[in-house]
Amino acid sequence: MSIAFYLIAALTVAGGLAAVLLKNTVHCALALTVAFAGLALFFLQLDAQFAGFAQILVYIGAVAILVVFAILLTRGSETPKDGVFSKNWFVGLVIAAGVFAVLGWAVLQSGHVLPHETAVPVVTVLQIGNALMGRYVLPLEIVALLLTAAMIGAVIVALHEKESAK
Amino acid sequence: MTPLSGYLIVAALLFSIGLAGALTRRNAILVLIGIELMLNAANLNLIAFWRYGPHPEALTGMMFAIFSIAVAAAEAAVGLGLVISIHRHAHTTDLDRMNRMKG
Amino acid sequence: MLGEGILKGLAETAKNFAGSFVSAERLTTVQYPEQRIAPIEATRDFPFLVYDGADWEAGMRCVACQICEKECPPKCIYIVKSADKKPDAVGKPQFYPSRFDIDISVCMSCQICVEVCPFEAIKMDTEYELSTTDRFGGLLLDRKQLAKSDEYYHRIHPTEAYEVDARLAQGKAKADAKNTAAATAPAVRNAESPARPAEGGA
Amino acid sequence: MIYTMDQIFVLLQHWLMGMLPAALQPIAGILLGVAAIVCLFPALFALTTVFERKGLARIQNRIGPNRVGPLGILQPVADGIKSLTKEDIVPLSADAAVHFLAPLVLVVAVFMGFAVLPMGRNMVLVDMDAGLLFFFAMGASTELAVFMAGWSSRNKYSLLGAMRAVAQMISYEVPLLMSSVAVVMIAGSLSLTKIVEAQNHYTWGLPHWYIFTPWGLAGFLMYAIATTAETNRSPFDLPEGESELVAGYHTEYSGFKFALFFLGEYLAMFSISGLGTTLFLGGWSAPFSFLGWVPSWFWFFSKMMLSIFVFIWMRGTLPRLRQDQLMNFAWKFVLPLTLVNLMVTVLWRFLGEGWQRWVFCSAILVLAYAAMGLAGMRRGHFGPRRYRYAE
Repeated sequence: MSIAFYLIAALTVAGGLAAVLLKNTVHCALALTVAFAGLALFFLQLDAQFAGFAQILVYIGAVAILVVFAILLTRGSETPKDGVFSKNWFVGLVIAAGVFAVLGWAVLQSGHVLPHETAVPVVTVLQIGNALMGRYVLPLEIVALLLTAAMIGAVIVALHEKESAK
Repeated sequence: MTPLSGYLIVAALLFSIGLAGALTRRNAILVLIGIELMLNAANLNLIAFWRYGPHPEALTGMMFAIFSIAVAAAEAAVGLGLVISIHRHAHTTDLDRMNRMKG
Repeated sequence: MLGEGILKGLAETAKNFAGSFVSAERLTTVQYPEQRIAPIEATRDFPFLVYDGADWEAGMRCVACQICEKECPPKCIYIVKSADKKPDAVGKPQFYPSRFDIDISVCMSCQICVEVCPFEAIKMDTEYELSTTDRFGGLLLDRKQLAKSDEYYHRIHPTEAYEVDARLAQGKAKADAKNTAAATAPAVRNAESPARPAEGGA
Repeated sequence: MIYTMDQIFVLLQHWLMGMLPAALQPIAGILLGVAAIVCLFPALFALTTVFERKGLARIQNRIGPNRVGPLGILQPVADGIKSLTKEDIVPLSADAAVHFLAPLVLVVAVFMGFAVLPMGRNMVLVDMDAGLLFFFAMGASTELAVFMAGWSSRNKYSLLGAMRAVAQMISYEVPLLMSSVAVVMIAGSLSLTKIVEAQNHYTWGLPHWYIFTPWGLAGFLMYAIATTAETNRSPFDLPEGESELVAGYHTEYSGFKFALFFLGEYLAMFSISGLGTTLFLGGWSAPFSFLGWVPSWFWFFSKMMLSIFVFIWMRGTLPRLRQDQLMNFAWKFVLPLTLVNLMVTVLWRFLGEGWQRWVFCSAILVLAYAAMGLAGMRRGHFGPRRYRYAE
């Protein structure tokens, strides 16, 4: 548990909290980006360079941008008059707190079986590439198919209705 | 507290924050943001278990995380496409007001 | 072929780039404070007041009729008519502007004042170095700053100035003829009437 | 002697580090490298602005700035003093925090990219195994800064400019990555130092740069197009098209913050030119084997500045595109060609040595280019445009 861990944890949790609590939707999206960046730093701290950079590239470079585009396209940056939280927000909060209690309890209870500091694994991009093209080639193909399907699906869903009616 | 449990606690906290956001916010986009947070918390778990697991050289957890990132990108694209399409149809992104099955 | 136009364009600009180093006549600009291009005859920027003779106050053609003040679209002219009269170029007693200001920060160089002036008193200048350090008073030109001699006008717009001279001479000749006619036959009121059609025809 | 000249900066760093206690040496080494980058590239930026203005002037048969200092070389000093002493205006309705953060995020993200560029033999700040991925991850983060700038200004021109910029950067990021992936496939590494090493061989005194292969040339051209769009340079400078959008996403920025945006734009240009140099032009390797005695950093920087000159040349030549033309060009022309180029790269890898692969690969690329071009021209996407009022 280094100082860096606590700093990154504070940054990530603060970003996550801001992302769900702030009133302005665009601020929420920007806070979400902070949380994503914190997670990328976590990945780097866990010696998963490739995953960390992929996280930045995909989440900050694409997903965050998609979110802000969606917010602006739906005029979501205007704060609604009747509050930003749902009518039954209390139930949601209780469920989330319950989930956290269960998860936290489980982690703390199993503390003694969890491994302590282990040797730093050395993972090169070459190994990841070999794994992707060898053992994980089927999942890779499926993900490729999924992404293509998602792209076509997103285009069709977002196409103007009048055009599709023609 | 072992290093691993620290990461697991943070991941659990993030997951709960995301869940709370997804359950309490009215705006559909913010619900998606909550879901993204939950997915990311799961990724953190995967990477942490890979790092402190018995066989990091097998790359299982890392691969899972990378695939999860790819799937999350697809999910975000389709989810936001749906939100935009619904907004065009119902002129709102407020989930409390989307209470009709019929357009 | 696609991309051909881009290559042609790149070749053209490369030619310009290299050419501007070797041949000075390619350069379209001059080094301003050291080198100046003389303004061409058709240049017009801001109005000035023409005077005849040596004394600007006495020779001022303006009679403070205030037509230009009324016609000016941005209302940058301010005129105060004098209380007394003084003889004009024709010798007829006329009012003169006791104050004539043009705010050249407001002036839009439309030349309408020149077109409406019946006395050929206001003309367009070619002077362009009008920068001052005071943006309020420095750009509000008064009578003295606006007054420029007829010789100056001849120098900057010679062709136009000779036309103006011809018109003025015609007007003066007519006025002289009228004056002499009035002087020779002061008793005969009818003597004026045959002159009328000629005046209208001119 | 040759070795000393080549490694002069590395030796200097080691000498400076040697004066510090051993515990501080690793962090001091990094800090020295960072300081060198943070000083060098803004200085280069200052020089480039005046060279750009002079170059554009020459292209238009003018002389350009020549008043401040000898030949106008001190012009950036005057510009810098002007922008530093200007009033820093924040619009009343702007989102002050985001408005403040946007230029900082942009400049920091752009600076990060330099960390993995090998600027000479042994001259790289961090030799990362996934260096290329890091570079593109940092490049992707700048988009968010642009959005923050445009959105927080609460100005329709800013927002329009930012949306254009983000849409354009996302669209052109795909061909940018695709054309770089071809290099990764041949070099077999994401590490930029390894990519340079892979090109640092000579046959008959000529280098094995990737630009001298069919797929490399095609990849380089598409990389150049994509980088021009990625850095918002003319002819893809719609985000700041001053004829319609005032100044795009930095309309509401003044003084030092505007200077930061300006700096960020040029730094992005440097870093992406440096990456292009590394990927296709052999990085710091000499163009002929007999020129091996010239220091490696000299080659890197001269190649980079040559790329900058081409940027300026294109800016002086080509008119600005329209938004739909820009998007059509990215998705319907550049992207398919990069995909074809990827296939060709695979062929190149597996056809083995010999003249056949040159013929095959070139033929496929030329055919694809001709087919795409002709199809595009027939459908009126490219080619001479006819306007109604001209008929």
